[in-house]
Amino acid sequence: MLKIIFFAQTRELVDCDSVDITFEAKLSQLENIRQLLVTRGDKWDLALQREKLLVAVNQTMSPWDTLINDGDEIAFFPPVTGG
Amino acid sequence: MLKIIFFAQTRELVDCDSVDITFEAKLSQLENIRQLLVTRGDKWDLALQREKLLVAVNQTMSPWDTLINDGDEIAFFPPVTGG
Amino acid sequence: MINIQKDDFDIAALYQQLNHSQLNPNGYGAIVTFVGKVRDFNQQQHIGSMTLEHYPGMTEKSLSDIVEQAKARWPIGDPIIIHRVGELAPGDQIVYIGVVSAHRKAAFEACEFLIDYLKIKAPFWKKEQTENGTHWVDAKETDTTAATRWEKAK
Amino acid sequence: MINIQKDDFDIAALYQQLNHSQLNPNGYGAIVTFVGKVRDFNQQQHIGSMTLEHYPGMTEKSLSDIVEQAKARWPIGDPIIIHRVGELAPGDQIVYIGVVSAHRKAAFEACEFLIDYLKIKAPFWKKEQTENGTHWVDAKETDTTAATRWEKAK
Repeated sequence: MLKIIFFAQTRELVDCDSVDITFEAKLSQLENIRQLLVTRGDKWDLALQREKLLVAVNQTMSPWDTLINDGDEIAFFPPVTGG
Repeated sequence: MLKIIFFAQTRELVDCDSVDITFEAKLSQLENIRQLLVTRGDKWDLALQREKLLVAVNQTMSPWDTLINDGDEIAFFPPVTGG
Repeated sequence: MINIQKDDFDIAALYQQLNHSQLNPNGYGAIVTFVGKVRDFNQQQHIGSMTLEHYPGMTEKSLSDIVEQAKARWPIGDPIIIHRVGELAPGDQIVYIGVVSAHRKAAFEACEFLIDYLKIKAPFWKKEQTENGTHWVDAKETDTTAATRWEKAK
Repeated sequence: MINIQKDDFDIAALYQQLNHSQLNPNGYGAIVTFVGKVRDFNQQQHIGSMTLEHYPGMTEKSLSDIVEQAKARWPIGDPIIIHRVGELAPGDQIVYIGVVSAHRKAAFEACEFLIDYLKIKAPFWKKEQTENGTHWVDAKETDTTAATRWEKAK
């Protein structure tokens, strides 16, 4: 199982806090997961455009070529604006 | 009249807080004043060596070529160490 | 110490803690603190209030990581980072960063490093309520520039 | 505000004053403060106590001048500088510098500029009482270097 979480604009656009998806070998790359989520609808497609989208794997910001394993927690969110 | 003040090591070496000296035309350069004070004795000579000695004219740190006028307040002291 | 909290913080209590929690309190002659507050204007718009969202767990992890980087780079004691979340009003305190060191240059640099990296690495997001409606705050190019400067300076 | 005083200072009260004495308090999102304290060791010697002497009148004048330079160079509010004189013990606070600005970079730079210039321009002198006797503290080359950096950065 992969736990997918969304924050800020991204969360509001997909209107969803998190989804669990079953891990499969074909999801071993972040980009595959993004493409799977994008098929959920126009809002998902819009929210998950790679431009201005950040991703954290297991709570660490990660590049798009990061390999994914079963059990990982993956979060999508816009550039951060704290401080 | 010129008011001459000493601080920190300089004050301790000459063992004097301040002296008033009569202004004369030949004292119109800082260096002349220093040389006049140096003649007061060995301690004064030691304390007023230009190396590591700073001088303020009317409460502003000033270079040695500053011109002096009657009524000025002149202070001699070592490099500052506050903060 | 790293704390993410809804409540306001007391800079006097944090200063005491920063000074006294160190192994050798009197070895630290320089204390630099940064406080960030909600301004009443941002990009020409009047701010009514602001909501701060974060990613619990990752927030603490990313800040711990930044603190470790700072401690590896400068001879500093244990810093304190407090960041508020939830609803805030103009004038409210948002973030506190306190750093102690034997020398001021290290304290200044480490404190600025911590806030610069927090700004681009820690998962917080601001949403502003203005007279023209509600919107998420855009990330600033200048924040990326500020953090990148530390990479060059290594 | 510039104050030279024998008494200790209360950083919480100064922080309140720094925030509320500005014409537009909520326009300042960044507050940077520096506190310098007496360390218990200096150049391998244990410090028992320290006496701070100054040049009354010139001290205030030189600090006002430094403040004017900082305000001309950075968009900051009115800073606060407090410096103690007289006898101090290890752990005692010596100096406080508080700076507010709309943006953090200006607040950090102006605060560091103020302490760097205070260190080489303001007429204070420290005398340390150590286990090896009493001596005047030597001026540090690094303080001159720190201040010179701001001239280059102009």
